[in-house]
Amino acid sequence: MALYLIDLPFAQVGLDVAKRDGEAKIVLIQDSVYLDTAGFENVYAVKEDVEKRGVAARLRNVRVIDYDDLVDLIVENKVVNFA
Amino acid sequence: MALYLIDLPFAQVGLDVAKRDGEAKIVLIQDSVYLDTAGFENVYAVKEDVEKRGVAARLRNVRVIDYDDLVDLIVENKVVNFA
Amino acid sequence: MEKKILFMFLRAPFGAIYYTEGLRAVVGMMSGLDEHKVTCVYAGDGAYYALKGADKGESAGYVKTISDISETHYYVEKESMAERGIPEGDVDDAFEVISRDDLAKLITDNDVVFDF
Amino acid sequence: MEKKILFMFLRAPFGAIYYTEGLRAVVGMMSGLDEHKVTCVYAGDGAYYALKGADKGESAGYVKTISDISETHYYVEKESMAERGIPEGDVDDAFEVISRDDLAKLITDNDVVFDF
Amino acid sequence: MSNINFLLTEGPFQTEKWSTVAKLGLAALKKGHAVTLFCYLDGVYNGLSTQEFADWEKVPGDYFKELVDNGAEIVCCGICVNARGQQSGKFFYEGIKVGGIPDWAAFVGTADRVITL
Amino acid sequence: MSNINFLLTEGPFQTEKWSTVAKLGLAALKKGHAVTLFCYLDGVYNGLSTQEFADWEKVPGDYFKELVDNGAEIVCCGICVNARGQQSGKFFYEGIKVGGIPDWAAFVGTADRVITL
Repeated sequence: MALYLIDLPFAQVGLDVAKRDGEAKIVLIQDSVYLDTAGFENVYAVKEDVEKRGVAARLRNVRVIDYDDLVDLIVENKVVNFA
Repeated sequence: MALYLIDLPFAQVGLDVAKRDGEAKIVLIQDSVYLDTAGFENVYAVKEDVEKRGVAARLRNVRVIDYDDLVDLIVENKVVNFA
Repeated sequence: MEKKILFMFLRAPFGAIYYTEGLRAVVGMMSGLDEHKVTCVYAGDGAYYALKGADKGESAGYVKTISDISETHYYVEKESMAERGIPEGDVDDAFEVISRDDLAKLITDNDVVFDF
Repeated sequence: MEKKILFMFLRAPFGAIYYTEGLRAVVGMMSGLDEHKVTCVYAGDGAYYALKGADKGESAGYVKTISDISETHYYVEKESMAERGIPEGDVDDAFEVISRDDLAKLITDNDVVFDF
Repeated sequence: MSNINFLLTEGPFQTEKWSTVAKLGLAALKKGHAVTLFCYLDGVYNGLSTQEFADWEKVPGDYFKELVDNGAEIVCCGICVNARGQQSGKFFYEGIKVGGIPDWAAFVGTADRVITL
Repeated sequence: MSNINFLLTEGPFQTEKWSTVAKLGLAALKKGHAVTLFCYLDGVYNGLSTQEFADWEKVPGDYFKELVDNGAEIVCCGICVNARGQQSGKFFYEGIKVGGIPDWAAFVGTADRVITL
């Protein structure tokens, strides 16, 4: 039931922990948008980070959000930091 | 025939490239002293970095050297930076 | 308001300073007006800090201060140890080995989760 | 003395600034009195820079300046691409795909090897 | 409305963490949330008013000034500031304070959400 | 005797790269080698004379002063210095110069070995 804020260096542990949370929401920021998050249901990625890296087409089943959306997600969910 | 200066973040590529150099010398600095370098013949690790991390007993077939030794190695060999 | 805070130490000591500045932060969190309750867990490359011979020199003072304030648990995560070839016998007595499932539970049980 | 310099870009763009400050350095190396000869190779997480859609905005100026000074090769390493799930079709035309063996050869052929 | 506390431990330019903090913080302020920020370790360099970089229209410091101007409370770790030779923050933007971890602990105490970057 | 050039792109405190550069550089100087150092990106913070950290007997800046005192030539990237708000290096130790990448390119040109940290 938490929101996992993930960046690349801590992604391996972070995603593996999030797997144990049936209602996990994953937010990919900065270099973690390169990652393959197949198998997760609720994955978000920050638009600015996605566009800069040219990975929009690589993302599967990921909702691209802006900072306004991310603020709402943060306010609505407990945040677990892996960023 | 080169000296590969390796730290943790670039170690995976660095060691794999060094494997292709039959006469590679590997120098582990800072957090790379945690790594397993089984399969390499000429591996060195910086004493200060080893002692601080308490990994002396974990190192196999690695020569622990001080900065004076490292200067000599650097002067005697072409240096390839993966640190 | 008093909070339950989980400090996750995820970076390799000692190449980056987070291993000790994170503990400085733990002291500060515990000793403020709110008297937050802190738990420490070492995972990812942070697991190396639990090695028996690792130099706790710089961070030892914080560990002592922390134990003076209140009983604090130091956990190290088994899966991270396995991935790095750290056998349980190499782990310092101050650390209790837990599983990744336990880490997930700690995250659930704490109000705030820091990554250091 | 003119040297042959290999710039290895190993860090992920754009979370760290090395992708563009490394190219600033390339320009400087080529335009000094010694007129060093530079080759660029992208490996490890640096391989992501070769993705077709990646924003070359900030670094594009350096790429242009570099090409004005002399023909410069930009290589991206196949093994790093494979490890990161980057198919050849996703690579920008400016980059030539080479193998890790080729990277080892580039290292041998250059006088100086920088990691960026 | 919520109270969001940020922890920033990296400096300007070298990495992009400052950018996510600044943009997310500004978005939160515009939605009416309260924002506090504790700058720790290299994070303290972000408060400098003296950054000059012709390549960028705005330097990181400008964003942190904007955070303060929009109501964010920013405190930098004084030990970190002086360790890094930044002389008690004498060149920081006005409104960016130098304090200690107790200030951060208080931020965390009042925060509904804590984000570390 | 050899000429060794170092490139340092990380700052003091946050990581240990400065320490390896300083200790390796001093060892090289004592063996009679020539040492040059180019501080790039966050590496430029190492030259500050204003670092104060009671926990440590010596701060990173002390080591860089020692390098200069023992004959090392140190140049910091001016663009990086000003971007990071360090005002043309006005608080750097005397002898630590502010220059440009051409200085570094010249160091590389005369160096027998180049080390990046």
